[in-house]
Amino acid sequence: MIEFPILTLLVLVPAVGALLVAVISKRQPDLVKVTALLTSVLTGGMSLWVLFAFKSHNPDFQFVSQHTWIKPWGISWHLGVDGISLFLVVLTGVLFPLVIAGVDPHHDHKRYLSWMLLLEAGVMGSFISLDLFLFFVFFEIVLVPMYFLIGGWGYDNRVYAATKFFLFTMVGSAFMLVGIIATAVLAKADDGRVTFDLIKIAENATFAASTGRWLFFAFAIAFAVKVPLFPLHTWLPDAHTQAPTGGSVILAAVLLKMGTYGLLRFGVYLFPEAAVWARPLFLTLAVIGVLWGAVAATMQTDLKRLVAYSSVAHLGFIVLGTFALTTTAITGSVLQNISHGLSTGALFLLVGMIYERRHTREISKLKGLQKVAPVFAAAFMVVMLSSIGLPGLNGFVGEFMILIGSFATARWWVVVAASGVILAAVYLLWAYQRVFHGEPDEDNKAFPELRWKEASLLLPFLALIVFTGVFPKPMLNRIEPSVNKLLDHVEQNSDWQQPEPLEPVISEEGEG
Amino acid sequence: MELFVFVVAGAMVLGGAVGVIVRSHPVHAALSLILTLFGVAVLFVAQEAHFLAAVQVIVYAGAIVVLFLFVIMLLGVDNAEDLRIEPFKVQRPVAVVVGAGLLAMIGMAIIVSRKATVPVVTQSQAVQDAALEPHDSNIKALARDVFSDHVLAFELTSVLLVIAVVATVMLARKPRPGELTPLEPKVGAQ
Amino acid sequence: MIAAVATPTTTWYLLLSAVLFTIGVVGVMVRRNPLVLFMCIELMLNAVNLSFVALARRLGDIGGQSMVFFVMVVAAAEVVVGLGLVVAILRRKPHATTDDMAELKG
Amino acid sequence: MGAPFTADTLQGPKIDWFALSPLLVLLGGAMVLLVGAALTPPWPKRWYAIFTAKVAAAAVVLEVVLWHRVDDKGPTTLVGDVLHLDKVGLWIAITICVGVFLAAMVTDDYLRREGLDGPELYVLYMLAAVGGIVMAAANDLIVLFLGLEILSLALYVMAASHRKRIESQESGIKYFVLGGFSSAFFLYGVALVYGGAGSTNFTKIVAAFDATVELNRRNDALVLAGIALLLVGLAFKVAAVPFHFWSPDVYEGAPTPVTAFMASVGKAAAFGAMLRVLLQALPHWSDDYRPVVWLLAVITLVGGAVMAVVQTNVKRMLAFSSISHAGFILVGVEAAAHHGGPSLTGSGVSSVLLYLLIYSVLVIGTFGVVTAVGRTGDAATGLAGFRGLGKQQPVLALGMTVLLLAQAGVPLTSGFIAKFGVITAAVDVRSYAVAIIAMVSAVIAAFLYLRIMISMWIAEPEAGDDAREPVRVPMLLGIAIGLSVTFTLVIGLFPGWLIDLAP
Amino acid sequence: MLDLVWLIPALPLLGFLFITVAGRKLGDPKAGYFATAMVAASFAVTVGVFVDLMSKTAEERTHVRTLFQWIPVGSLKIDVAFLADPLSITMCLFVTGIGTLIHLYAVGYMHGDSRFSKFFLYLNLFAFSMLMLVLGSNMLVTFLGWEGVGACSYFLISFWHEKESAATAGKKAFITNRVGDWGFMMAMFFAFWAVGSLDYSVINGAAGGLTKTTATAIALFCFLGACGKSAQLPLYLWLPDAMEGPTPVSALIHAATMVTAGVYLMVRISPILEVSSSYAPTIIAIVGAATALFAATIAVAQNDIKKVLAYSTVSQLGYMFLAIGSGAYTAAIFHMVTHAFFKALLFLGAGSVIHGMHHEQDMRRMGALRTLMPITAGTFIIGWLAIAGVPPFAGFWSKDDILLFAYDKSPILWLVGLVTALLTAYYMTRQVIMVFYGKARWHDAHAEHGAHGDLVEGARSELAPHESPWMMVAPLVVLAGLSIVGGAINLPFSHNTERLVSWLEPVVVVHESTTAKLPLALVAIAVGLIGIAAAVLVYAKHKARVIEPQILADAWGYDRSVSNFMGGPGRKAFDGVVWADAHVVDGAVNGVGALVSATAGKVRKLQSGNVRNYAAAIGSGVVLLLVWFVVVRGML
Repeated sequence: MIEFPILTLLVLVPAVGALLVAVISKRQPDLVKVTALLTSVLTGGMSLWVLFAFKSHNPDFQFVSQHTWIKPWGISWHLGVDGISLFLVVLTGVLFPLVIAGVDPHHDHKRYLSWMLLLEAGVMGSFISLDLFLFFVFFEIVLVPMYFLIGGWGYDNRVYAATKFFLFTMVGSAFMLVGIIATAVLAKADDGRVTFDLIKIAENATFAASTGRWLFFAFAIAFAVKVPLFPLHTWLPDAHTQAPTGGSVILAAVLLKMGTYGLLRFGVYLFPEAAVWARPLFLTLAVIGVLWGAVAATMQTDLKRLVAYSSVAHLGFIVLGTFALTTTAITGSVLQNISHGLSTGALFLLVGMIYERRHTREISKLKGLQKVAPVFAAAFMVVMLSSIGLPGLNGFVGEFMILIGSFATARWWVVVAASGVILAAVYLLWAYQRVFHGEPDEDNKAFPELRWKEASLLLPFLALIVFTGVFPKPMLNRIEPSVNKLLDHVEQNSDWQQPEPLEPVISEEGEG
Repeated sequence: MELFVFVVAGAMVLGGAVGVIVRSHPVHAALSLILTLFGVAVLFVAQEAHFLAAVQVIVYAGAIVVLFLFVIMLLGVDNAEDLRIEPFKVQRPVAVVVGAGLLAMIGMAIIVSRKATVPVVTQSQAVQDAALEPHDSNIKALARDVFSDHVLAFELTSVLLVIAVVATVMLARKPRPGELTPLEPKVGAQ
Repeated sequence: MIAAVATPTTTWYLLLSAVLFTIGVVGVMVRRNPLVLFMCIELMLNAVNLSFVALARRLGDIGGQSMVFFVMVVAAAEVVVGLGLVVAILRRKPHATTDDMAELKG
Repeated sequence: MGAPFTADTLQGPKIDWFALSPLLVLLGGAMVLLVGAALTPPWPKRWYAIFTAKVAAAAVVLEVVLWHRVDDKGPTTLVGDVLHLDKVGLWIAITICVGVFLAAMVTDDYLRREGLDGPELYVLYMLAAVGGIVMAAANDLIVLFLGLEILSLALYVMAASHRKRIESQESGIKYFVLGGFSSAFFLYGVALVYGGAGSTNFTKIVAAFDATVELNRRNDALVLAGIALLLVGLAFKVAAVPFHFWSPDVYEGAPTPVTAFMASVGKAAAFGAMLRVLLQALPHWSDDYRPVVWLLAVITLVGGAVMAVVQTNVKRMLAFSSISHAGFILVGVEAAAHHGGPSLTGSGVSSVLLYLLIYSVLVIGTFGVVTAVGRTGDAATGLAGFRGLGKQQPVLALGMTVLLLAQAGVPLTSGFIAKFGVITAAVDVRSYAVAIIAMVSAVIAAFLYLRIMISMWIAEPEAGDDAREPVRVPMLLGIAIGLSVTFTLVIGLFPGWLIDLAP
Repeated sequence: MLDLVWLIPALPLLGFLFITVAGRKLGDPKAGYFATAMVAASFAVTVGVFVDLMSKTAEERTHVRTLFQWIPVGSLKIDVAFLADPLSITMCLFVTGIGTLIHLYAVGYMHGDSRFSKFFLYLNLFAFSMLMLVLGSNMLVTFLGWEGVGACSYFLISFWHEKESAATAGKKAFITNRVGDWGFMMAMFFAFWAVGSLDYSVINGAAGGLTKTTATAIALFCFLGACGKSAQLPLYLWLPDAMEGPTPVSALIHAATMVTAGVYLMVRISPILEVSSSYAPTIIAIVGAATALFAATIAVAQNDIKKVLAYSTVSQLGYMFLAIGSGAYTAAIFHMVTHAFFKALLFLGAGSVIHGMHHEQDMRRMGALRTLMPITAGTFIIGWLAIAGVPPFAGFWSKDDILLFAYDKSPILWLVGLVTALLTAYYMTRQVIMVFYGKARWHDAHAEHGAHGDLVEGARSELAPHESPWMMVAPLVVLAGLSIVGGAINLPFSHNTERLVSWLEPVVVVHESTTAKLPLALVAIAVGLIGIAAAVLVYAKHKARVIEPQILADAWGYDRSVSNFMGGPGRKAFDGVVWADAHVVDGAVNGVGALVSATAGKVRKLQSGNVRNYAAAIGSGVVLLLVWFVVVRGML
């Protein structure tokens, strides 16, 4: 049966859009914008369609489409979505139109938009590809548009930042490429001919413990850089600070998730034994990241840099949850991917708006904005609280699930990581106080209030932030089955056993 | 007798060779080259390569060296090169080491393998008959070999010569007036 | 004395050619005049020729000699080209040594 | 009147003329062009280039026909067992002819722009191509040597062919001296191997060593030394560290189209020869030379990449990058050496061939852009010359970007496929270390491509930029670049068929 | 009616949402009345629920109403569910009740403020969060409310954020609370890990099955959380600063409701506390007692009318924890209720005074106000008697109850409690005298202090101190009434009179005190009177020298030293991390780059451009290759 190749279109539509935008003449800027917007909206619509057509409580890959691509190397165009990737796809689909519509690059719109759309295609692809080669292609291709976005539309030190971003990530991918090839070649032994198919390899291939560990690390390095995991995180602040607002939003919201997603999909799924074996290392790095990022964020003088470091901290939580290897924790991580995307994305938007108004991101130069722009301040406050992890907002749900889920299998790490919650309050509230509280000085008196365009851009974010915080159940219903499947796979292929969920013991005599 | 020839010719060869690299004046170097070439020709004869010996004398000693001398005169680059000074301090030590190493290695190889079993070589029929003939067997055999087994190589040499022709046409063509701005001679590193 | 020594074997010739070759190599490294450089290369080629002939004799194979024949042509062609190059460049930079031809570097 | 002189008839080898047709076509073309141009008044604009391109195209067609013949009848050897007619040879022949085809188009306007008249350069292209094809198809060391000399001599002359640029002549003479030097080593190697094996013919050499039951080292010291010297000659031609020193200087000095030709045709032929010599003539010795190739590969990869970092002249950068690429191909050769010969099969060989074809097209395109940017005088090849290209010539800049990304090995470009193939081959034979090193050095190399892209797209314009002569993209050059970009992308997207073809 | 329990928090939430949308339109004072109405409505519902519960037998007085699944994943099944049982409803009653009064009061107090509607928006949000906290049937919903009230107190403390001090105070409150929250989270993790659920019913039910260590861990971590919320040592720091907020806020959040959340939580998990190792309650009792005494001493030397009350609040909360530590959970609740009455009363009175004094908070500039604001004065005095522990006012009974159990626990704790009581009586009397008696010292006040304190535009016109409008006075009167009769809910004469105890019995562990009550009670009364007398002597009759040592005014220098540490070593450490990030971690990255280009720089020197050097290089290469082939492979 031939079903509608929705996933293929998710990749192709933006790609084609990018081409279109590239070929349309410079003299019709409006046409350019419209085309870009339409394609991204179309993609977003399709991603939403995927969301609604997605069967919940179903652990398997859905909308799978598979065609041979490079026959001699056993490479196929193999796409599919499951609970783990579903919401990342949706997030990508929804985010891009917003950014494209809402954030103005100020110059060379044509090139900017075409890079943006190419970026979207790449990101989409890496979230839905189920073929190692294919995944690598997308994972790597994403670098190019991002590089040009940072380099072309960024701020003063953009060249350094862009180059650092490109090379740093590429080093990681270098290892991963060798890892991918080695995996396929070694898996050949078990399954007649060479294949790069993720599922085939994961299900059929068995690696010697040592081999598996090497391969796992080849993959893990690439993802650790992307996440970024301490101590490989230093490209992030530079990239974020120098990137244009749109770039930062995308970078924080979806690009980093390619790392956490990859760890789950290609690290844990392919090499369960190695993943279990490497737990302590990754847990430790994750926790260090949480604290390190938070502390570093506290002392930043550049608002954007502060947010960037907060990302390091948040993603530390996600990695912690991933390697806790319990249903609750991993589900939390997957959820937190989205939450962080929303809240940090929104934060970058707001910071961008501040920059638009004041042409500075220096905290010391801003003061008392709440008095002159209360609505703006309120929006910032909500997003900030979600980032702090206030219950009732999205940030809390994932974080809490990660922590409580990890407590059984990684207690001491959790004990330390939880203190990151305190620090989160420290750096954000302090920054908020310095920027929004107090009497506005001369420069800030004229700070314009939130405009309708900006408000309409932020509204979806705020809505999702609250919704996810109050009623995450529908998401969990779609995520959890896939996570369980993954964990079963892990337990079958390694000596890992996640602690049995305790049955509440009701002792007769209430008091001891 | 053969020993005598070898020693004498060898002396000529080496003497000439050394001359080439120590005589500061290019003309002298060219002349010492001739010496070497003659020595080699003699050794060819000693090795029963009469035809090659002849070619060696005619082509090499005759044509090539003359060409050298001609160019030297043409360009007037017959100024002596001061060999006492060497701008690159390391250059000569390295040269010596490399030379020594090279000689040692190859010499070692040669000596080690002197008792090596000589592989049996099967000549093509034509060449074999030629080798049996009483006189100028060498030339005949050589001719047959060149024109049978190595005919392609022989043809390729022609391509080589065409290139040489084109090269001279391209490089040595006289520049149109004003096409080239002559640069003042730069003094070398010293 | 000399009579005591046996007739020179191929090995002798090979060694001789090795020495000749080495001299050529050293020459290329130490001489600065481009023309002399070419001469040194000629030395090397001759050394090879010598080996070819010697080996041909040891093997009782005429092929070695035809090699030499080809090498000679190559040598000739090389010299022509080389001298062409020298003429071309020395027209621009009279009395230039190889050390003066070091604009391109780094 | 004495006895009548009777020349005894000579039994030459039987010659399969059709199998030689590509060579003959190229030779014929060269002759026609040389003589014709000499005898007739100067041909109209572009005719020399188009003629050369047509000849190359014809050669390609013939090679394709031969390819099918090999498909049917299987590989054979020609002219008394001195030339191969097999897919490896044909593949490289095709690569070379494609190189000539593109290079000719790149050259056309350049010559007019620089006021360098005459068809000689094209003649040399074709003759050099003959040499290259022979190298890659040779089954006899001396034939291979002659091919090598033909190619080299032609290249020396081409390098020096820009009469107005002293750098051009300097590079020519440098190339000549070092080339002669190293080919003398190669020749000595031939002699020693001949001494040890009793022949220069690959088939006979292999037979000789098959005969010797166990390889007695003491016997074969000559051969070993010979192999060492052969390797020197080959390593020099492919510009492997530490035999690479000539290439940056020559690449920079030579006229840009010639540089393109060198980087494509030169490399292809040299690696073809390397495969022949190492795998087909000396399979018994793979254990001896494989470590050397491994080491060469590593230091070439790293050296090329690292040294490129500090360069400021784009031609020089690309020279170092092409050194690094040579390192990649050596990785493939090393992998191929694991499979051993004398039959040229296995993922190693095919990965090398794939890389050669892809890289040739890629590099000609890249240097094509440099040719355009070099502007009159061929001097503006510094990074500064590229500043603001994205604004003045967005299409050209975009094409350059694609080519550079391909050289960096970014997916969806042919460059990635090439690297992927080589790495796969390496991993196939379990040499992970070299694979990792290769990829990491690729990252280092990526830095220099980024630098070029930065100056094209990102760098702020400086005073006097507008005063510069604008960058022109004449038709043929444009077509050549366009073709190479298209090829790059098409192969990047649908490499399957090409990989299937690679023997 | 019970199933409508969700309405209790829902109504304030509704108010919050509505004001968010339409607050500006409603404006001053409609928005205020609307908010008040919402809370009043939820009070009504609460009463309904209360009646409903009363009508049931003791066993059935626990009812859970589940709204929807919140975080259902794996074994973690967390619902948004409300637990209506005597304990929570008791809390709700006074939260909503007093809440209503204070809302009403605020309508008057905040009249004319530029952000009037926003204030009530926050106030309603607070009410909602507080009720979530109280009604939550599992720890996480409680935590939701817990964090919610924290956030609201942050908003409200820094309501006048233009004032640096206000902004800082708000931040301080939030962050200090976060430290406590860490403890709360740990408690949840332990509970879930041990019991597999966060429902109070399950946890408390499973208490018997827990190991001592687990139980202790849960209990103490909860206590850490409580310390944050309820301002106990060492985390009390934020509460005095919180007085930067408008006075109604201080009354509602920082006296009556939020700060008692910790106490509530401890009582909630009292079964766990019961089974934990004996040192856990002891620790709690000691911390409580210590805090009580510590704060009381400080209150003695404060001159800011609100600061005195703030420290007194800390001290009273200490009392409650002393009670919990001594196992007197009902007593704790009892005192919590009465304290809510009279402390709210006192704060509102203080607010009324401040309002009347045009935002003068320094008691040294007051005095003799009883004539000018009689109602305020009268109610305030009632409140004073209540807190001073003078029978039959509410405070006396609850305090007495606590001291009784403290004595059971250990006479030393009892003694500490007693001393605290003495001091309490002393400093409260001091306050009453300074504010309402003596000679008027406020004429000179306005000149330099006009703009001091809460900036309320409307109240700038009049100059002389004046009585406050009805909507401010009315709550005073009501609360005064409650402060008088509040004790009635739990009179120690017989079991029938201990209504609160028997009411809470089903959900709270109840211990019987063995000690004779009367003598202790008499001692307590005596002590209270002595305190009052002493103060009168010092401040009214000026018979004795005033003892207000700087060290006390400076709160034993604790706050200062903490902030010095944060500003000093703490900040240095943070800077250290940043430095390391830039120079070590990133330094390594850039270092690699630098290394590469440095090497390149060196290597490129070899690329000298000289043919002969190149030849030498090739030659060396040749030799090396030969060595490998001829020697290594050939000979060895």
